[in-house]
Amino acid sequence: MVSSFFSDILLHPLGIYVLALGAGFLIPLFDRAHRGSAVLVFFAALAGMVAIAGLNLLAIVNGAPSIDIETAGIAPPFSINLRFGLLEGGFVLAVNTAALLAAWHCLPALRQHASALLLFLIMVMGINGMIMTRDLFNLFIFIEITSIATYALIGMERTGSVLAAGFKYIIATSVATTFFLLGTIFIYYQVGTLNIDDIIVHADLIQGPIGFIATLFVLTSLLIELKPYPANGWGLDVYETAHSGIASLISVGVSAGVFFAIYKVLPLMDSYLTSIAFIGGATFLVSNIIGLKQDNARRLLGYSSIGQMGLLTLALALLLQLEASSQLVLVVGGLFINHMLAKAGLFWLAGIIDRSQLKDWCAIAQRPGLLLLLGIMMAALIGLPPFPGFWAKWQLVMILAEGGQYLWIAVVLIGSLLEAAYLFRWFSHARGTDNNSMGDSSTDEVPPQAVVSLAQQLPVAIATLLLFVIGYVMALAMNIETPGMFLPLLAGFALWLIDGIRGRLKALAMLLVVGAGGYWLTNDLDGINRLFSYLLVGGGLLVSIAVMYRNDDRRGFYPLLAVLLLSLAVLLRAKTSLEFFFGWELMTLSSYLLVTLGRNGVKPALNYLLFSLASAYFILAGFALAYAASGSLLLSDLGNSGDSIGLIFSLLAIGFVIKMGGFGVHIWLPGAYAEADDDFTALLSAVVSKAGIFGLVLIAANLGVQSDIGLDPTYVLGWIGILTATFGALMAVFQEDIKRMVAYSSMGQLGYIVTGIALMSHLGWVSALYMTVNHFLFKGILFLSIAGIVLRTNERMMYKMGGLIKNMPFTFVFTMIAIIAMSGVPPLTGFGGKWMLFNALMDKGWYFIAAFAFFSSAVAFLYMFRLLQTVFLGQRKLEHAQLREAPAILLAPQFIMIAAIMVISAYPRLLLDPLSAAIDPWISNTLVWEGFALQTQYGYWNAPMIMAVVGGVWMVPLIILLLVSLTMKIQKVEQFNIVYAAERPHRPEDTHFAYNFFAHYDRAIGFLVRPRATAFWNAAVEWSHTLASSLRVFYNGNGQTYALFILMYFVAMVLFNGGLGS
Amino acid sequence: MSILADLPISLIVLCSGLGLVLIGLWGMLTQRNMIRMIVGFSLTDTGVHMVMVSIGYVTGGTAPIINDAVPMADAVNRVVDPVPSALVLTAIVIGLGVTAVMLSYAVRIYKARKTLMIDECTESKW
Amino acid sequence: MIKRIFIFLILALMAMIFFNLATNYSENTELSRLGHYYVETGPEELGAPNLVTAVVVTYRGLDTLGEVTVLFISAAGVGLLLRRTRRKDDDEDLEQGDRAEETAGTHKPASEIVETATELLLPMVILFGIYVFLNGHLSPGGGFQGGAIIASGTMFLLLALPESHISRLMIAIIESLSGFSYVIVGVLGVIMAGGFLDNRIMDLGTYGSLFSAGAIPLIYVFVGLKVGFELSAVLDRFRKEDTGPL
Amino acid sequence: MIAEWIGKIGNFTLTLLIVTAYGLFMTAFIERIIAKVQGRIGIPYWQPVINILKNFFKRTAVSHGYMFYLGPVFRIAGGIGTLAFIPVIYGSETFSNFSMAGDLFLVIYFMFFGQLGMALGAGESGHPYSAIGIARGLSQMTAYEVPFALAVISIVIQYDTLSITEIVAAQQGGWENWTVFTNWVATLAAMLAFLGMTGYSPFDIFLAPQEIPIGPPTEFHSAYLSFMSLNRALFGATKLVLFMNLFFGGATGLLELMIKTWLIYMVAIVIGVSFPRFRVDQAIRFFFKIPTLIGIMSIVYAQMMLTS
Repeated sequence: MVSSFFSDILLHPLGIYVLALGAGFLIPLFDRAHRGSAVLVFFAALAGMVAIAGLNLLAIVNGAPSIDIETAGIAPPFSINLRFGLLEGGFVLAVNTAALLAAWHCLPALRQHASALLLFLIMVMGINGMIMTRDLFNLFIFIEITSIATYALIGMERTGSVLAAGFKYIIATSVATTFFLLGTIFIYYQVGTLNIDDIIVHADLIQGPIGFIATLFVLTSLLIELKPYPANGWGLDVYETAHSGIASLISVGVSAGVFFAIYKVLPLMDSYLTSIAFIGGATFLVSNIIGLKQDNARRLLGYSSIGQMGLLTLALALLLQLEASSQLVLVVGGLFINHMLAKAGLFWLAGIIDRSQLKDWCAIAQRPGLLLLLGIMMAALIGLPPFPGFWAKWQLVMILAEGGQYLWIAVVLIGSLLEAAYLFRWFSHARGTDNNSMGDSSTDEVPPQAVVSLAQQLPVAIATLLLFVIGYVMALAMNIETPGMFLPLLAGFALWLIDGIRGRLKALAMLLVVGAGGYWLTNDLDGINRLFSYLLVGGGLLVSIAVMYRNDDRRGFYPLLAVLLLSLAVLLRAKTSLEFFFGWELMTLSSYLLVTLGRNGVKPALNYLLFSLASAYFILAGFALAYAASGSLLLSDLGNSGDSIGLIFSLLAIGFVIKMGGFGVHIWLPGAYAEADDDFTALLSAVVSKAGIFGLVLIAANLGVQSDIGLDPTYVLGWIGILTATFGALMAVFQEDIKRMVAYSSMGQLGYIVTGIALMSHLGWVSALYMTVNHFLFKGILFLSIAGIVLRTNERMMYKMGGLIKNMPFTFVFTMIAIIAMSGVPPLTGFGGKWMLFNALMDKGWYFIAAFAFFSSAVAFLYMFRLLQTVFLGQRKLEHAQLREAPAILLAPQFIMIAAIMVISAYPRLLLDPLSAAIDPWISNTLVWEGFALQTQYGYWNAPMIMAVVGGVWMVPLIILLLVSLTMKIQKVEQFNIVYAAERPHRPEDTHFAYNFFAHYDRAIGFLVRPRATAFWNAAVEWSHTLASSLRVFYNGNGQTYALFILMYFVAMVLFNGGLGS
Repeated sequence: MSILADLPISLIVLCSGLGLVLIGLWGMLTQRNMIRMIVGFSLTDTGVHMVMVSIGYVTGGTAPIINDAVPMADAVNRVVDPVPSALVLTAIVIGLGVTAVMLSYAVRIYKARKTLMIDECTESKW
Repeated sequence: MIKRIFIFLILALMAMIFFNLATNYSENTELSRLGHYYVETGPEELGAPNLVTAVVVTYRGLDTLGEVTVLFISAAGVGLLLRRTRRKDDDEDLEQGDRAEETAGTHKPASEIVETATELLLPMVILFGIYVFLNGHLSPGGGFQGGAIIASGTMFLLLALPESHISRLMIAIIESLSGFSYVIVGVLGVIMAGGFLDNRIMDLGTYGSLFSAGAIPLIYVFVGLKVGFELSAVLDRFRKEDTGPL
Repeated sequence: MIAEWIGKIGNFTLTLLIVTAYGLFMTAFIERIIAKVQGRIGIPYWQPVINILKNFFKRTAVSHGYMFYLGPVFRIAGGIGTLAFIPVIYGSETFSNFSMAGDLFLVIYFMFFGQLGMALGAGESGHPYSAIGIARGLSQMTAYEVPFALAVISIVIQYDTLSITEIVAAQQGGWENWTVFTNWVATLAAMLAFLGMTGYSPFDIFLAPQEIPIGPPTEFHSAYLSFMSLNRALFGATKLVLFMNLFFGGATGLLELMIKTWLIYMVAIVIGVSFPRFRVDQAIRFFFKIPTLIGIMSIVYAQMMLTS
């Protein structure tokens, strides 16, 4: 008896109701006896509801049939029945878990009043009922139970604004449910039953105008409950004002219930799927646009919530339309659980931090734990790996592509990008706009920091944990190679655990972890991937040695760096486009966070992230099209994409080019490079940018060459590359900030590589890869040198330096060699790249591109000279007289790279042979060697001989001069001893010609580089804000207007779907 | 009047119900006073209840109570549909619950801001 | 003004939709499938002559449990909203408002006729309420109706004797216990009969007698009590806007 | 192997001496022409040699640092190296230098070598005028590079090779085969670029030879200056040889070499004495207009008319 009581009642899904109602009814009594006991009963009931849902779901997952709960001992349709199947179970478990956490979160408020406790409990039960019931009218009851409990809980804090918002909410939802009731009764009128399954069976009875209107009423009122644009102002007000715990439950719980209700009645709505998708899509897009202009954190979450529900609706409708309901669990379930945990977590965070304006969120700038939680939630929300949203979005886009729904793909991706924009703008505020990690100005006031206890963070932390766990489970379901793909995260986590120890020790640990992990991930690669693994992982490690030059705390830096470097390894290891994209996004996220760690890195990092995400979405779209065309996720199958190959190539190429800072979409680059930590800039430029090149090579290899179709996009790509090179160089010329200058230079140099790849010829690719290696070497050296300079001078403006050759001779020599290697002046490595590129261009007949290449490499001399002149040469500032050479740990990697430059300069064959071999699988070798001389159709290049001749002609005058010097009296003179009209300059500033160095050049052709791209993107931002303003005029705060919109929705739905006729 | 008399009784109830719904909606949308809006809601709600009742009507039927007046054997042809009646009962109670909560909101709003005008409660917007 | 026109326009469109509903409506000439089943088998199956009650309590028992819950939570919600501000840290305006209300003076006493009538009628009203819910399975009426009648008695009382004291404790205990008992009866249905809220846990008894139709009268007693006291509590809270503990 | 190298070095040294001497002669020659135009007598022909020797053997020197010291070395290495990669006389093993190491592209890029090193040396002197001069020179260089590059591309299209020797070979067999006649558009563009390259008026503001202490060599003196003067002569002659090879059929003998280069040089000199000086931004804009347009036309011309 007792055991059957447990198994039949309590552990049965029915037990959820029994527990909730029993406890709910008794809580007032317990409360009278003892407040604590009521709280205990409350939690016991909630926990029980979680446990019941969990155990039953587990059983179903393990193969048990779904549970049908019949009431009254009479079979449906004559009685009400409930169902607990896989989807129901998932939703119920998720909702109850979230509710349990939310209850913990708002316990301080709830425990004030026993009625709040019972209302909360019954609200959760109501949501459970909405999910499980199979009866249309019973659904109405559960909706109302949930609604009334919600109304009461909203008003729990009785301030004026909450009450006003709550009243609007009541008016709106009660109008909607009224129509639901009308629809229900008319459906009953036609079908004669209320059981949903039974109605579906007899759906043919629903006909004529009555059937049409009744169905639309039911559907529209449910949709209204999901707060579609523009009939959703009431929801936003509540999200903004209600207690965060309640708002979170409305956002994730109530919405989940309504959403599931829609899912249940959808079989009746086949002909309206397009409308539903449209409503969902419009809501998703518009709320994310409006979110851009929102400054209130809670209201922002409201927009995000509404947007996410729109996305869910869109996904549901489209999946059913495309008859992909087998993917519902993965896509809709994944999106839902992701939204639920992340959004609830954000609401809770907003509650415990309690700052309404976004700009006040700098109150957690010094709270790394909270920042981490905030960042994770946001990353999850916009669908970054490894969270469930990532997998779900991927799968959704794939299915949409298969179904040819390109417009919807665009909507999903654009909406996600917008959402990322405002969420991470928020994160930027929280991160604090200005963090002096160098510790140079301690006078900056730290805003008062939020005080948050661990207990308050607990629900958020659990939600985070669940996000990871579910993400991992979904990864398993998607057949991702585990644990390999998750290694970056594991490594990051491990390093995060030891983040408390001393700086250099952490750095060492990081290097070891990355070394071991990188080896493990990449040691079985071959071909071009292996080559890139040397560059990305090996090179990354080499440059990373330099991070040890700082011994300060650098919270979060090392774990993130490990994630970044290992995610590059993951990228190389990827066999499928999904794995590639996984690694790509992981790289994006970790590098974004690393940039925010820089001195003023937060704002540029946001730009960086947004452009990176845009790039990622182009890539995603490209992969999706490829999947649709070839039916395979394997990267090696990219080429089997038939007719759409040109489009796929274009999309992917756009994605990679954005990531490399291509012409017009480069504006993120200088800021991110300049403001990132100095050693990390070296990694960004020398290593991370190569990921884009790898991607480009990958698609060029798999798409461009394997297929016989001529690819016009490559010609465009060639031009993009060379224009990037030209304008990168031109813009670098006019920079005063040393890091910005070299950043633009980096952009320009990558442009050549893009052009090289675009050539689609063996020589072009060899030149591109050769330049890639070279770029790694010289940019690594340059940025590490700069790190040393900035470390010593604490200055980034070049005109404030000068004469540092005396203090930092090694740095100067390294920089000079790097610059010669970059410039393309023989005999160093740069020449080989340019020579091969030029030959390949001539071979291909791209003459004007070749002319541009000439011009841009000439322009490059300007900034290269300026770098050396204004920093190292000229007059030294008086305050710099005592500076020391850069730390040895910074110089060591530079020295290794210098050595590599020298070796490759003399014997390029050492590098070219493996490069050529790696390309062989796609394009057969066209390199002709005569001894050490490389022959092409046009010319020849004998590197060792050039090296010898140049060495000779350089050594001879040197020796002569040295000999002459022996006979001369060489007088070493002081700094100011110059021919200066027989005067001695007073200050170095007077005679150090550095500021606005190329003013005349600016006068001549400066008009070419006026920041048009920046202006364009600013205008785009401006425009989107204007759009947001005009889209949100509907939210005038008046409850009656909101109610009017709801009525309009009904009318519009009827008119849109067929009008009043028939 | 003869036209009305010819109409089925349930249709008249139905139309009145729908009319009531519209009147109630008009009240909710145009009356700025919250109490009046609540009255509007009640009207709408009642209108829906009338519609529900009318749907359950079967021509010539009587109350579905099977006793001496309505013998069991013939019941099927003589009673109205019990289901809408049951539903409307539930719906009434729910409407009552909602109205009660709405009214207590109105009371609280008046206390907090000394006004009942809905268009003066617009501080949350955009 | 423009807004009004707009509202009018929308409502006109809505009216056209409704018109469409009405013109296409034709009165039922026979019972719906569901209704047919209930009328045909209901009396035998559940033993309740009043088929509406049979539907309400058993066939759609879950609805009714929900309905009771709705009433319960709206009472709780009203209590939560109208609770007296006790803590100093609540909104300043709120507190002043409350005080103003308290000092607004006492209610005008009701006339003697009302007072006397109340004293005379109140017991009868309550008795009638009890009659209605006890006979819910036999005749028109039931738990809700009976509860509402009892509550109207309370209304009487409050109108006539505004200062009269209604025991919160009693309300709470009866409310809670009757609700809990309802759930227990429902659960017993699973254990002893066909399913949750099955009324056949008790003997169906003689068709048409008071103690018949299984657990329906029992359930209606709980529902009646619960509804009556809950509605009374709601009324009471609107009177004083103060609940103290629930 | 070693003998072969010694032979090559020997041959190259010979070429180097001849070209240097010729360059010095030309330097004096232009000074004299300018003087004649301005109504002066001018310097004797050996004056440049005397200047170099005088400076070379000065007893004292001032150094501003190691890069200052290395600057002239880079500079002259750039001059010598450029010559080393150009075959001077067609068909002569003796005068082919090290042109087997690289092609036209190598030469063009190696021309920067000396400029860069020089610029660095001048920079370390700490004199603002040096830096200004270099900034101007580099800017102007980017401008005349454009028509020059376009012209070079045009002739590469025309001859389908980057090898200077083969370009010269293709122009053999009569004056009508010279590039200047077969591809006059490219030659025109290149000659306009040549004006900027030589650094004579009107494109001489970065050197500003008339003003006293302006330009990159401001702080250089003694042996440093002699290296630089030597290079100026050598480098100027080297560029003439390059242009002769590319556009004027090359030379099969020393005499032909001298006549042709002399004539090419005269173009620069005649224009130089006839026009006043451009400001540097004017000069840059000038090169980006007509010469660039001609350069573009030369490519179109080569593509349409000169390829089958």
